[in-house]
Amino acid sequence: MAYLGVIISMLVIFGGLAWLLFRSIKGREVERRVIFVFIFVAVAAPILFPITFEEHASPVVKGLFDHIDTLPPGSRVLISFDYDPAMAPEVQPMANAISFHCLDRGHKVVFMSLWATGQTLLFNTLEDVIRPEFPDLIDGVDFISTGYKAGNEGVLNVIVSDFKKMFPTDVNGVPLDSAVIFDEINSCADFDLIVALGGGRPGPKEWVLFVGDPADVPIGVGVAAVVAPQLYPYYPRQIIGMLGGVKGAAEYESELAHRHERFKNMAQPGLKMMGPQTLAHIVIICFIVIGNVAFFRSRRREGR
Amino acid sequence: MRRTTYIVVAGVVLLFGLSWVLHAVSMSGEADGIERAFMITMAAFLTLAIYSFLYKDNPFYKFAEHLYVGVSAAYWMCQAFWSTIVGNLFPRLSEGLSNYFQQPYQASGWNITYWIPVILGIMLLMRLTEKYGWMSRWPLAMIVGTTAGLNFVRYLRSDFVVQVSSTFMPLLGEDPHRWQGFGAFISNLDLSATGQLAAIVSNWVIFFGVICGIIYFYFSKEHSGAFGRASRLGIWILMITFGASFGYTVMGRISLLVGRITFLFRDWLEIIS
Amino acid sequence: MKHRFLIVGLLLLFGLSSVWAQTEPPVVDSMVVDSTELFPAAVSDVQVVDKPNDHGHAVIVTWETSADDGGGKNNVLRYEIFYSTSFDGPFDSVGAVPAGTGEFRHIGSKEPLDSAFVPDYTDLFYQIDAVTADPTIRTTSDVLGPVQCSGQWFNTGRIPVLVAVLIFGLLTAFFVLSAKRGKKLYVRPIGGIEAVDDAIGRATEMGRPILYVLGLGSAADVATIASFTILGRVAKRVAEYQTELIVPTYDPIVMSVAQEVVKSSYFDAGRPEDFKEDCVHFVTQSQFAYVAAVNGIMLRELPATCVYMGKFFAESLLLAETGSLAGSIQISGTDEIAQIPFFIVACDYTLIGEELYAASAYLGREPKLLGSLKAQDWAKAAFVALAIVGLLAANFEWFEFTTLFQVID
Amino acid sequence: MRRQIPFGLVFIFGIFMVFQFFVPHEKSEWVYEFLLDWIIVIGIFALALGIWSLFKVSVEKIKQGKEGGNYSYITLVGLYMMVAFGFTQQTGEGWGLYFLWIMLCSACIVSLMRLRASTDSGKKRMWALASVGFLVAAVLVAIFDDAWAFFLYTPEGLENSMFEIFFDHIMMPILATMFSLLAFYIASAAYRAFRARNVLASLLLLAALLVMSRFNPVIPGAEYVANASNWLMNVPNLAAQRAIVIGIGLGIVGTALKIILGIERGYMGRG
Repeated sequence: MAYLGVIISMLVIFGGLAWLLFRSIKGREVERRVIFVFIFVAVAAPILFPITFEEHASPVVKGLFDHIDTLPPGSRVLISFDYDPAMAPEVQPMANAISFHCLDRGHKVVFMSLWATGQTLLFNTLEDVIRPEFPDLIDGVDFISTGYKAGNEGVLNVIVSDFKKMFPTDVNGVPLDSAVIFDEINSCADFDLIVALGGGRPGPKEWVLFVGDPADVPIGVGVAAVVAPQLYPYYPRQIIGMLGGVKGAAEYESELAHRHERFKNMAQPGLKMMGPQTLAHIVIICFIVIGNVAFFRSRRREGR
Repeated sequence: MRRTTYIVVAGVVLLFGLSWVLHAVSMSGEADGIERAFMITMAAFLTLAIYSFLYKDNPFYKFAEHLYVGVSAAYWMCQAFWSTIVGNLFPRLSEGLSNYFQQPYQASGWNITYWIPVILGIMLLMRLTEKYGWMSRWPLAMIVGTTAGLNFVRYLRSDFVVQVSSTFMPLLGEDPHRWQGFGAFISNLDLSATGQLAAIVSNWVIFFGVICGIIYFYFSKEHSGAFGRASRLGIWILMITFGASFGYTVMGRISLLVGRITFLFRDWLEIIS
Repeated sequence: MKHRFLIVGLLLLFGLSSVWAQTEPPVVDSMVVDSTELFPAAVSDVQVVDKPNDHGHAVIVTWETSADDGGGKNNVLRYEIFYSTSFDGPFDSVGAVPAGTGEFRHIGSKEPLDSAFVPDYTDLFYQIDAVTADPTIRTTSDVLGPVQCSGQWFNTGRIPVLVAVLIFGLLTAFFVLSAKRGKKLYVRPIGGIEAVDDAIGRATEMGRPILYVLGLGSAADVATIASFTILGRVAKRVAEYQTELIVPTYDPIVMSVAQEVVKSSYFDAGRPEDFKEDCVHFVTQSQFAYVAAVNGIMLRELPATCVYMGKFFAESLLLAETGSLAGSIQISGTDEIAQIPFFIVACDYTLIGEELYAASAYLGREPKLLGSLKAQDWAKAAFVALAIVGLLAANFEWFEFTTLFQVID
Repeated sequence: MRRQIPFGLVFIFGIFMVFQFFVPHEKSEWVYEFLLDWIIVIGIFALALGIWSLFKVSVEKIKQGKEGGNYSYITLVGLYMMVAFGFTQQTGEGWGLYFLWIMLCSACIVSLMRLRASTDSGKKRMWALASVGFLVAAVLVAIFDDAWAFFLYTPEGLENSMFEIFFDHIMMPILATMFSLLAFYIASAAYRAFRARNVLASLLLLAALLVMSRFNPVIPGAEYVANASNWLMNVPNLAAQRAIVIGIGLGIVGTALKIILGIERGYMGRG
């Protein structure tokens, strides 16, 4: 059923575009409302019938993926959720995929947040990924959530040398001293990898400057698309890998689905969101081409 | 014409009612399900009313537009009243007034000066009279003067003095991407931020791009000869970046549409989960 | 005599004890010894000064990093800074900086009730801890101080701006005066400016109104003020041609100013009786509600010409596309960089950034208004010259020049 | 004289702000903060002007009998209802006669509008009577209904569930939908305008195509396209932005200086 929908909508979109191209070769312009219909279909069809495209992880994304994949099981990873609901559509898919990947590889994961709004989103990831996918893992042994702590960069300055000073207990009020996972973790320097998700301030940039550089811990980041160009200069010296926007999330998910059988059957929101994006971009590009064809036709006719 | 209008309106009203009833039935187990069903239907109706503008102007769009204008004007009015007048002004004007509005009085010897903006504000309202209309220019002069002074120094600093110093850059790259001879240069043609090409060529492009762009904005000299060519290059660079930022923005706009269509399909029609 | 014995005795004891200490291994918990060895060297050469060029309530603390930071035992991870209002304490922590840093700016609050309040004209004392990975292992420096902080009456860090203000002011004054004396100032043709007059003529021919949108700026935004001048010009033409003008506004103050401007333009054109105040009206102070209303006006009134001048945000493309649907000639100008691409794509003429201000000066039709344009051009020429010199300076590492332009806060 | 005083004020306030920039002392900062506070307060008063203009224009539309003039009722009733929600709040379990009261007040507003719009005196009298009648009824309902109350002194109204519902289910959907119209318009604008008419248009077109094709799953070398578009956004974009920023900055500085010195007077009208 879903396949039928995909085929029909693809036929409608590309058949229609071909017909419009044919018309424009004859020198006819496309009406504005026709363009609107095409955009609507291109966005709505992938939402109704999940149309996904093959994504190939670019080296920037692969850098982070391979690092997580090659760390020996039992390595300690810190994931920080420094974003708000406005950024969540882009960043949450990354958070879920990276959390899944780390836990699936058997790493010990500590979740935290520097943004008050991040704690709810962090809770969502725990509910969506860990509860259903890893019911055997034990809170405090295999993973732990320390929740949100106010203080922005100040928090980073402290946890770089003493984690428990800033986070004496986990999010449920259990002292970190009694958590097995924290037996060998005193400061950020004890982590094998830190993943900073976000895009505002404090965010990935602060993690690099205040923690990554002084404590010499590898840092991977996941950011909203608008911030990505600003973080490029840090790669690959100060950032081992970066996921930029929905596209970065989708690339990570496709890489994960390639290498980890289990992930294939899970929700892949990043890839799903790329469907409308890719189709709509293709449709707009096609319309630009059609417009130019019509333009050159009419100019030739006038030239005669 | 009139008859078709009536038929369409009746059809939409019928569909609205149908959607309300169906939603109410599906939410019958929950508290205030009927109200929520109405609200979801209303939101969907307004969404579609706005989209109908893409076809052409029509009564539904007009309805949504006029409603939105009225409601939003009132919304800002209420917010402004409660946050600025009650929250900020009254606690400074007088103790009695702030007690009346149950706001903590912010005592200070200079609170008397807060009567000045009140008087200026009333002077602004004098516009409504023919005779004292001239008074409204005083508060205006105060606002314009203050912000002109503010903008004068601030922009001179951030958009001129600071920009001068940030245009100073080494054209042969910085460590670790310093010029290492021609062979090394052509062996690393990576456009990502790490390559030597990117580091060195980028500095050249930025430097000459800025200079040519500024020449384009030069008004008191004819753009001819070498000067004209530089100005031409300047506007080319401007156009390239305008094209690039247009292309870059498409993604964000599509995301917005995805959000609305998801609302229609999931919350209203309930055909996806 | 007695003393000599005492001294010799003490020396002997000291010598013996050191021998004993060398031969006998210590019979104490090895952990403690480890940690004594782990204690990093304290920081040295600490200086505390009032932070210059500020409103007071702030102190700068500088120090030489510990010998064990980046060398020696290399175990310092951060420095923690403490302060107190008395020499004997108690000392409160005011912040920490990562290892390798030799400066901390203690910027306090100026509100006496705030917990971070730092008083002016009061003796303050500071201490710095070099902290290792184990926060219990730390070395405290001597108490530093006293230092007093206070506000200054001149910000020396902003001298480059002051120089720029003076030079720019003098240049403007000079060119305005010479324009007043009748000197002709050349201004290169700007695409959109000529279009304005043609577009008004077109509207008259078609018998359709002109829509003028002032954007979302407030009356204090300079872009809006530039737009008022252009509006004045447009309104005068409109009055002469007896066309209709519609000015929906977003901000009530902008509305009342625009009414005033349009009114005086009608006076200037000698047709005060044609002026209708409601042609300039308020819509709402909500971005998209305003757009919805203006879009509605466009499709209902079908203006022959739409002019968008001022500050615009995401609504730029919504307005311009609807305008082109209504078949209007569109002229736009904004200083909001992010929106320029959309106007360029959707409008017939676009004033890019500074061209808006140039157009405003040009359309004001007063030669002295063009004076500042000339000053702006001189500033641009100066920018190019400085950039070239600065480029050479940066390449030949002549840093005295590059630091000249640093505005310090 | 009347004409000169405002320009004097502009000069004084403008020069003060310029000086203030160079004086970091607490005293100068304090005056600066006061001035900014004042501007906000004056702006609030101006809102009354705006609402009055909105009312006047709405009534004018009805008066002229223009097509679609009747929609003005929706604007003003919507405005009134939202304001009413902002100052009232439920006190008991149910809403009582609240909605009747809202209806009565809306009817009163509509009659007032008709009163202003109608021209002949018989109709005027009729609408005047009607509006007084609705007003009295509304006042009676307000007095005798205990289920809800006015909150003119504390912002309970902002938590009125009707206020929130109007915000969440009327304002927000329309706002988000208006915003999302951009997805359609960006496509139609691209189709219409991205044509290789001349060099400038071609450059615009090519840059946009390059950046957009980073989403292309078909063309090989997607990574190079992504890098190139990042480079475009980082490098030429930076150069162009800086050139524009300097131009705009100088434009603002020049215009601000003209305003302070009283050379630019267009914004003040005349008379």
